[in-house]
Amino acid sequence: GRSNQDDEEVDAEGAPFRVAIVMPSSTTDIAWSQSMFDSLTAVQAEMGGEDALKIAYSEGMFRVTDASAAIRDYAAEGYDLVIAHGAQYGNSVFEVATDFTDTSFAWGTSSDTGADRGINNVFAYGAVANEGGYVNGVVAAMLSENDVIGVIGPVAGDAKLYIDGFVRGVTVVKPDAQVNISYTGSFSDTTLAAEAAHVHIQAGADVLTGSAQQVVGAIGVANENGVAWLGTQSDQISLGPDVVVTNQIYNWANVIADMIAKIEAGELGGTAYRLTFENDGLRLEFNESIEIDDAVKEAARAAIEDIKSGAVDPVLIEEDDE
Amino acid sequence: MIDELFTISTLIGILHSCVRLATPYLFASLGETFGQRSGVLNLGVDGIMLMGAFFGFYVVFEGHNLWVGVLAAIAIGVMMGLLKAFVSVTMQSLQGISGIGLYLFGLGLSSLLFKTLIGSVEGVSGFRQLPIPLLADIPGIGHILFNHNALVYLAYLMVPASWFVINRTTLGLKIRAVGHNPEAADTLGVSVNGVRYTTLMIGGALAAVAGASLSIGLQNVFQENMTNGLGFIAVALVYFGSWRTVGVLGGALLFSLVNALQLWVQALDIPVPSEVAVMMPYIMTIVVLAFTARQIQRPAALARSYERGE
Amino acid sequence: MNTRLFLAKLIDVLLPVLAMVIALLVGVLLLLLLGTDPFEAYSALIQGALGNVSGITQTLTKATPLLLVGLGICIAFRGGVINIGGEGQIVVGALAATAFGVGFGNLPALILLPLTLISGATAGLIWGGIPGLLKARLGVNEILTTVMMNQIALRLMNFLLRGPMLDPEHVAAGTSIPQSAALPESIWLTRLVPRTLFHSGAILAVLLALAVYFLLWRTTIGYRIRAVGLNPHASRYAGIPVPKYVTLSLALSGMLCGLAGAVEVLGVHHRMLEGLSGGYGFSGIVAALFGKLHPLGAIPASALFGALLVGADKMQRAVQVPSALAIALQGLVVLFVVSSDLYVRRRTRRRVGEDGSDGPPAAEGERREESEEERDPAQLARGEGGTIQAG
Amino acid sequence: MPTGRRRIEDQIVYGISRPTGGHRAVNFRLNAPYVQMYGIVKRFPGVLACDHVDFDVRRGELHALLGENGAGKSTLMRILYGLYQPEDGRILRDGAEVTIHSPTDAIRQGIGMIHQHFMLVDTLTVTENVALGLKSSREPLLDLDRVEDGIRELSEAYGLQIDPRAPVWTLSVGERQRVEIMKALYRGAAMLILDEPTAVLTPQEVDELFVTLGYMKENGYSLVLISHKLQEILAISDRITVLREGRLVGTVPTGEMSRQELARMMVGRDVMLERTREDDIDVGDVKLRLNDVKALDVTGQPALRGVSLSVQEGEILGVAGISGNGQRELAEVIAGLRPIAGGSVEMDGTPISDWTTARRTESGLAYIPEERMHDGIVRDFAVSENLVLQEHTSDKFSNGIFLAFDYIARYSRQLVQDFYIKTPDIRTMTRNLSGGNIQRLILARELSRRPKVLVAAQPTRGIDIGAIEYIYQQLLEQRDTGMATLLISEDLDELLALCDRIAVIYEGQIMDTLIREETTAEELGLLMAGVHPQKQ
Ligand SMILES: Nc1ncnc2c1ncn2[C@@H]1O[C@H](COP(=O)(O)OP(=O)(O)OP(=O)(O)O)[C@@H](O)[C@H]1O
Ligand SMILES: Nc1ncnc2c1ncn2[C@@H]1O[C@H](COP(=O)(O)OP(=O)(O)OP(=O)(O)O)[C@@H](O)[C@H]1O
Ligand SMILES: [Mg+2]
Ligand SMILES: [Mg+2]
Repeated sequence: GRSNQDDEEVDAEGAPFRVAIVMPSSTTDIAWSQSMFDSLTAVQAEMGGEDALKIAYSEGMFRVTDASAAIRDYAAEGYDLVIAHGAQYGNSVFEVATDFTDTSFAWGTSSDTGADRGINNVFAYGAVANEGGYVNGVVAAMLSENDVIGVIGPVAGDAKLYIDGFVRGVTVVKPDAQVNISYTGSFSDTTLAAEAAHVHIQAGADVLTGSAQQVVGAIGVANENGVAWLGTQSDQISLGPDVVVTNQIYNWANVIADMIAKIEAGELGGTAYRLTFENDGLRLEFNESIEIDDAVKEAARAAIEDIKSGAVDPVLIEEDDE
Repeated sequence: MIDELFTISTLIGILHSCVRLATPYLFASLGETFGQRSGVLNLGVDGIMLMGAFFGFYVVFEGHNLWVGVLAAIAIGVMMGLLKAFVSVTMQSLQGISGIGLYLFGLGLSSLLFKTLIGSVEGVSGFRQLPIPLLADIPGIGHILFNHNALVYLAYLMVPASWFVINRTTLGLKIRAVGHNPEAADTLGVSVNGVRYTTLMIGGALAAVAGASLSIGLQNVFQENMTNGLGFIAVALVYFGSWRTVGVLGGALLFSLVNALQLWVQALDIPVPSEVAVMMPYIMTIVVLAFTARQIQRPAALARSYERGE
Repeated sequence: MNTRLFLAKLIDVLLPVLAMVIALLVGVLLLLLLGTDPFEAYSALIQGALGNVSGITQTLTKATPLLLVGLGICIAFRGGVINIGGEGQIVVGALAATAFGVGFGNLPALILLPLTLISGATAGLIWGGIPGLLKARLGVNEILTTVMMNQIALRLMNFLLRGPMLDPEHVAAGTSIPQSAALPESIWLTRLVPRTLFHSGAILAVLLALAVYFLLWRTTIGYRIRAVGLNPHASRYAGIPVPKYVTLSLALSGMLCGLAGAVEVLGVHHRMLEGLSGGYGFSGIVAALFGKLHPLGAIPASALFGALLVGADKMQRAVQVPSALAIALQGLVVLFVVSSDLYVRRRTRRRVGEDGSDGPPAAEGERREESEEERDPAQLARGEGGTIQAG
Repeated sequence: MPTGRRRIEDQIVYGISRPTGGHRAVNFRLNAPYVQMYGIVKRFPGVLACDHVDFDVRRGELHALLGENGAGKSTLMRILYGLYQPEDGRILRDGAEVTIHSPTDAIRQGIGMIHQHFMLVDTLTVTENVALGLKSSREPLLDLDRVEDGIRELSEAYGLQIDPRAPVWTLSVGERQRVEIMKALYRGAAMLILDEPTAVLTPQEVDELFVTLGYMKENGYSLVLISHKLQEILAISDRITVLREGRLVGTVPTGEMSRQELARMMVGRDVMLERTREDDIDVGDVKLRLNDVKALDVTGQPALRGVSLSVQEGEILGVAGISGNGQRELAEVIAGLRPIAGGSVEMDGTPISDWTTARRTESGLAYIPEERMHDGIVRDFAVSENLVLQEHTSDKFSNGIFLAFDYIARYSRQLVQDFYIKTPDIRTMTRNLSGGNIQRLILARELSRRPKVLVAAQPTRGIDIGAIEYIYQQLLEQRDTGMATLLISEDLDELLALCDRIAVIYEGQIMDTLIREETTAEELGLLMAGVHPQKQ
């Protein structure tokens, strides 16, 4: 429904809506950055291409100074919405937002819109990754035959939500299943991630998951060893056509569309979005090219419903902290 | 828990990981050894690795044979070596810095080509596990040493091969001489720059294969900056091995062993904070060298560009 | 000095710039590969770096850490050692500065600010001093140690920013964003141009450049550092404690890098966060080279290289090319500039005769530097040095 | 030994015919010029190193090249060996014009060169050094075994004793030089250039070398010998060419020359060759005393086995000995550069064994190291900077933190004047000075401090007689003002000319200490060889 409105509005004004995004890694990291970039292009397609929605992006802005310069530039160039797609950009966003009060900004991975500090042109958005983590956990537990599951994280403390949710999901189904978590100490060390996968497999794991762009290496290994992989953030099925069973996908499309709508309605910020199964921000995709036990699919769907209905809450799990 | 670490199967697992992990370091470090023995420091290894990783991957991605991929990597590696040679031998530039330039160039270009030619992270089926008949069945050792993919074996074959070239061939003699006293070599009609061009091309080729060993050997995927600075470690390992092929082997194995160990420690969730675990390989390398460092025979002319008296 | 020599030296100074231009021309090939209009791209590059206030301030903001690191690199080179550890030293410097600034936030700014800077510098000094000691005492090669110490520093940061130093507010808010609490506003370095990041750290950096120049060419310590860098043996015979000065040059080098980290925190981010450095350690080496490894040369050099980095980013935005292009271009520029050095050396050598016999004493350093170019490789080599017998 | 002879013949055929590739018999016409150089010009920044120099070498001739430091000897020969390209001039071999662009060309023309600073890769073995750059008989593999055989033959034929398998860094200077000669012979050179070969040799080694050169001459080799030692040149050369400041002074048959005449040709004025010294100086109290000093060498082997000696105020104590018998260690222990393994060193009666080098220097110890290019100066420092290398922290030259530039400049100009250091300017890079001048620089630095004790190791090695005369003069003057000097040298004439007493060191021990007037070169020679004259 929303898209039609947008179309009308666009038609009404003619000039395309201009979005700029600044992201830490590459548009093709098959993780955090790519998930947003793909969503943007999806929205663009839905709205009717270039002349409805103009997208400008700066990738590889891992250096915050550069990102902050980019954000400021985009604002100065009069973009309607400037998306700072990284936690570390917080400072910069608010600093620029106070200088460009009639430009709208969005800050990734946070619920802080600065409203309490009298800033009202900043949106905030984040993913409740532990929901998908939980479901993937359930799936993992059901797939695992020798009840050993391996998790490959980037840096301890990062991807915490996803991993905590995952562990939760596993333990709900198989309380005594063993979840081995190992961190590579980096976001992009594909080599170590790959070896971590090997190690997990040799340590008996028959289901693997992991996060950050480094996992490409691990998926390759899972693929070679025919061990199930559960993806997250962005679509990883293409990497492991035979082993990626499920994939939690961040679908920012609605968030973006909604922000656009609000902005055009003159509301420049203040909302904090959270991707959930509930609002279709999180999606669990099954790999169609391999056939998956219906019981598993069923359990996954059930888990999702439970989460939607609030029957289970995968969020609060401070105690079982590694 | 902790006792699991000392079960036979785990130890075998650790060593198996170690042997495999060492692969890229071996290729790259041996390559760098050639260059440094002839007196050229190349800090650009990581850039060359990335180029090798990409071209190896791209060729395979385009549906060609894996070995064609390796050849492609070698080809690009030789070219990168030539570039480095031109800059630091012919143009006699500061070698430490030209290496950084080469690194940036390789890093950027590989990513650029990746974006334009492929566009998204894709998988290929690379070199598969190739258990060596009979040998692989030896209990323990068999799995540790003889149950890897072809490139892993190749990496280890490169150790004696490099040793042989450096110590048993006329080229090797020239390399050692040029690296230690270019003036002397020159007065005997050895082309100092010629030798250095050669070693840099060899080094480039090996570095590129190191990259390929990741993209079509161990991970079967290409991603921007997938080496993640591995090449710099490789250079460091040459110092660790004090310019001897065997020493380099030792360095690569030590570094990989500690890495494998820390991965296992985590995987078996033995109560060691992962923050500490991930630092261990780097700390250990320094510590071990600090305790073993002796009057090493470094190529006296290392990183010094050569020009005749006038 | 006579005008001919002056012109000659002017050309020497301009050669790197020329090389840079040629590199960018080669870069046109890459742009064509991407199907972008090179002219548009490069005008965006220049516009972005120097076209307007925002561009210029961005350039200078970027130049500040580059200059500080570059100065550190100069000292290391003169001392005959290579410091590839800038990256790690920046990080620990930033961490220490933040920890101190936040921890003692209640001190009066007049005391807190200098102490914060000092703690950053000290951390860098230690992080650089360790490789120094290891080299001087145990003959552990500094390339190896500095490379490793970079990795250790990064992992240390990852740990601290997610644990001990994590911003309490974020912990409360449940959004555990890996960044520290903010430093007290009272010690933020003043922004020289409103609505930009350009801060007074730049002035500090320039002053330090002068200081380093004096250190190296006017003080006994600098004299010793250079002597040890050029000939450890003769230095020993002259009674200079070589190991001490090897350690010192790496430590000082690290100190300046650590300071760079502290200044980034105090001037730009006002807190410690991931992605504070991301490559300044290497870019600084390049900047130092552009400046002919001379502290004063490093000033324009870092500005130039800063402009390149900023302009390249702007180009990415303007013509929408992958960030990789910017990196590749940097690589080309470095390769060309480093090569152009040969001609400077040749020209210099041809002038040796005149050089001996002219120029006011004030030109000492400069003259030295000039003739020193031809042997920086030798220094580098010595930097490689296996071991130096202690005492 | 007839077999030996035969081999030599083979060798010569090989030697002379290979360069041209043809199979000429051994019927070379003695006295026919092998190489001729006409109007050679070579310019270096700031110096005209060779200014239209003519030079020729005949077959079977030993032609000596003589001249002050920086006269252009090395340069002229480096041009002939293809290391430098002349700006002008022609080179003929066997009467035919040739162009020599590189050492390879030179080798092809049958020209070999023994460089003043050896061109050896000391991490490699002797055989490897010889094989380097040669085509192997089984490319791409090495054929070291064959090369080794070749070396053994040649060393037998020419009395060049070397172990082909020894790594070069383990060899003595003399042995290294033999390796250099071996390299040339093995490559079938017909002509050999030796740049100051004797500067670094012990008397015994010099004799051995001359024997070898003798053989080679007999067999029709053309030899060029650069040396600063007139008596040597007069002893073995056939003709002498003298250069001065890049210009040819003249070429003369040796027979007609005396040392005096040669000296005049070289320096352009009369040189006092016989140093007479008034002996009525009153030696004061002991300035430097070594008690049973022990020390190890680099390899950890004992190098000094309990050396005791003392030098008094106003005395020059010579230390004679064949190099490698502990002289280097002796000097370094006194200078504080080598840890002392036993015994004690006293200066002015106070033990200084545990003092730093710096402290010793401050309290009046001066040191002229043997390896001056390596240890004495920073090649890439300006002359002025090198002149204050020890003292830059003293309050004369700095206020502790900042260097006193203008004073250093004035001071340096003064020294350059006083010590006749040939340099365009005090800011010139020291590496651009010739060795003789570098030695003057070091001497200026050390003596101008008016030290109480001077340790001088081989102070005149490789220095032209003009400079030597000057250095002797300086040493004696300082002695007269009360400086205690320890003069380590292998040149017996030098010791006998300068010293009050001479201690002979052999295998890290002092064989005996003799009063100059009461000893002879022969006695010293025996002691240096470890023999006690009276005991036989
Ligand atoms: N490569 C060079 N670059 C610059 N100047 C040089 C070079 N080689 C020689 N010279 C200068 O040329 C002059 C002649 O040097 P050369 O080595 O021929 O003297 P020499 O006769 O060998 O002196 P010595 O007796 O000390 O060996 C000297 O002034 C020297 O400083
Ligand atoms: N690359 C160079 N640049 C400048 N001057 C040089 C260079 N090489 C040699 N020289 C000068 O030419 C002179 C001749 O060189 P050589 O190697 O023969 O030293 P030398 O003067 O003979 O020293 P010594 O007398 O101690 O043997 C050197 O003393 C040095 O001053
Ligand atoms: Mg000479
Ligand atoms: Mg000489």
